[in-house]
Amino acid sequence: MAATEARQEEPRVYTLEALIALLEGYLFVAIEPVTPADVAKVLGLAAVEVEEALEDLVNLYARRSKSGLQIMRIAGGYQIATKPELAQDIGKLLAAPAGKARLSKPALETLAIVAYQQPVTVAEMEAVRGVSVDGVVKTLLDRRLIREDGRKAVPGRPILYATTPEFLHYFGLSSLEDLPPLEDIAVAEAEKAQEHDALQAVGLEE
Amino acid sequence: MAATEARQEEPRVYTLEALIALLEGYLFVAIEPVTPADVAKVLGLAAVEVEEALEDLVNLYARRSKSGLQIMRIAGGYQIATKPELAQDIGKLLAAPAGKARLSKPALETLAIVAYQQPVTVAEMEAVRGVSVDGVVKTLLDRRLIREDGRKAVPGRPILYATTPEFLHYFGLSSLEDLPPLEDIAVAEAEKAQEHDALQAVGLEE
Amino acid sequence: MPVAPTAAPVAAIPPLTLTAFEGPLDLLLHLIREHKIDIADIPILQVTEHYLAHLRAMEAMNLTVAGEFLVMAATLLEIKSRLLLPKPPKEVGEDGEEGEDPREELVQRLLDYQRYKAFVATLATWEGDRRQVFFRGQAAYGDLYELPVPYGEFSSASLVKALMRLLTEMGSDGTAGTAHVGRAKVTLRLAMATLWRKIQRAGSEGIIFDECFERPLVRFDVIMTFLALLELLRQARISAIQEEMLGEIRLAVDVQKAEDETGEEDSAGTDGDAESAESEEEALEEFE
Repeated sequence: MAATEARQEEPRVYTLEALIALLEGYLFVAIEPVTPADVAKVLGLAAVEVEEALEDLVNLYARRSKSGLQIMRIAGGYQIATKPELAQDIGKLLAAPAGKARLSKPALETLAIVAYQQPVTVAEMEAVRGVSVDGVVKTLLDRRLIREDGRKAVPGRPILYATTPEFLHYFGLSSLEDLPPLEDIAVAEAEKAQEHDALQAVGLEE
Repeated sequence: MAATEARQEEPRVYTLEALIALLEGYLFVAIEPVTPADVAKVLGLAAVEVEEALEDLVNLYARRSKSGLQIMRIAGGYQIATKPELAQDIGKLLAAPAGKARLSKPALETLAIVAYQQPVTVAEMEAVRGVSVDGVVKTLLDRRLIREDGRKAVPGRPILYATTPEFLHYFGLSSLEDLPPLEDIAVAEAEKAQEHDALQAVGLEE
Repeated sequence: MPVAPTAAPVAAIPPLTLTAFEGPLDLLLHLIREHKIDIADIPILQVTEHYLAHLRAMEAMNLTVAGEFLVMAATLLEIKSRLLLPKPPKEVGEDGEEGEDPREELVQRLLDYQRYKAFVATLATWEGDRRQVFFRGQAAYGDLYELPVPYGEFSSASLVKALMRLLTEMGSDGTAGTAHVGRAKVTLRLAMATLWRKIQRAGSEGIIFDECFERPLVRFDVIMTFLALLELLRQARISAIQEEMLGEIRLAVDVQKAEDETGEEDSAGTDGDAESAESEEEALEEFE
């Protein structure tokens, strides 16, 4: 009963300073990205107000050049993370080397197609890749990088797939809008790919 | 092979500044309290050196009066934690429907029994709760809040369970001795909780 | 295109290139780059020869050539033959287009694929960068990174975990797995019917996961019941709910889906048409 009473109490007034401290504490304990909207709802504040405070916090952390922590805008929210330059040492301390178990090339190719064409069916993915994607789709589903997103209104009603918040998080993106226009990449990477191909031909790169 | 080579490399030299940043990052990602000895061993440093850096970090955080975080000495190590004055607001944020992994009521009840009666068998837990605890015990094991602790020398040799260091951490305890005496609780809550009476009854038998 | 069908001998192909291709399009793109070919104007004869030479080399090394590579070979040969045919003066009746280039569709596919392939490099870079930072609690997640299950959302992983749990439970019981000689065999259909009835009887509250399984636990029966559970979930007859991360998984009749469905209201699972009965037998055999 006490819990429901608590919800009915007047929204408290927070100074910017107090709000920032609270957000810092919450970012720390929440083990997932924190969205301004969620915080605003619980505290009875406007989402912009919370967002501004979070941006202040981002800047505050950015100014602490000697700190080991940063605040990232990721997967639609904010999250505290360690700085990249600590990666190797922290990996060692956690006994979890950074960079292992990365996604395979087929998985990345398929994910690229889903990212740009979502929602998309297996047949559509296969049309682009020219090979079966069944196994890869299952792996991506297991790793929660894609999810089912309804069915396409065509004969057979095939399942549609879309990317997840985990996808954004996995690649350190804030939202799908961070994806560059596909055409730009093709041009920029054309030369690189040629180089890569040359290496591949000699077997220097897998 | 690369991994084993890495282990053999010369211990790196850290400036105090770099060490403090690294410790801050590690304290942040490590769920458990960080002990100077463990860090020192991995990094190839002297434990005192690490301890001094950790103390510097404690002071650095203590000077940031506006921050929502502090560094605590807990369970023989160091740990970042939110400041106590934020507890209520953070509790509210964490309890919001959007979050998170809270313990279910049956899980908490069972955990309480284990905490006070350890080592304890499933049959003994069930005697207290009056219902099957199989599922709950499994989830508590999965969550690493309890662990198997040998077998009881009675027919059938049932498995005994005890709490883990994660349990202490989850409840902010430094050691099992920090658990409030069962009798005090029982007296204070005598009218309220019948289950507590049962708990006490079994607790007194031991 | 004055090239003879039996074109000039193709240069020997370095064997190291063979396993590196993700599929026929990848191989084609490689050939196009290797021979500095304009993708918009592919000399089909030449490319087809190179392509087939690669496939032959793969076969020579006793590598299985995946079906997709053969399909592409057929496509290339078809385009080649269409190019060799004298063009009809005008395509009759077909969208009024002038005799279209038979290579057009292939070129479009190659361009599309090339774009995504290029993006893979970007994704890999992002993946690497992101792995340079650590989040709180990440050590506990391990490599299979997973955001916390949203409130009330069911995770299939937890269902599997629950099964593993039950199988482990049986493993710790000496009688498990060996005591089913002479027992009546449970078919998937029977398991579905039993489970369906049990869940229906429980009403809107449903039953918890552990209650699906009859004690004492026998490995075969557990697997059958679990398969039945998955099948009922797949058919959307029931739904699985987990309200808290540590909470029990509850299984209940899926009211919404049941309303959506027309016909077949009662005792579903005991009937079922011949086709599904067949696949059930197959499923059964797999576990014998």
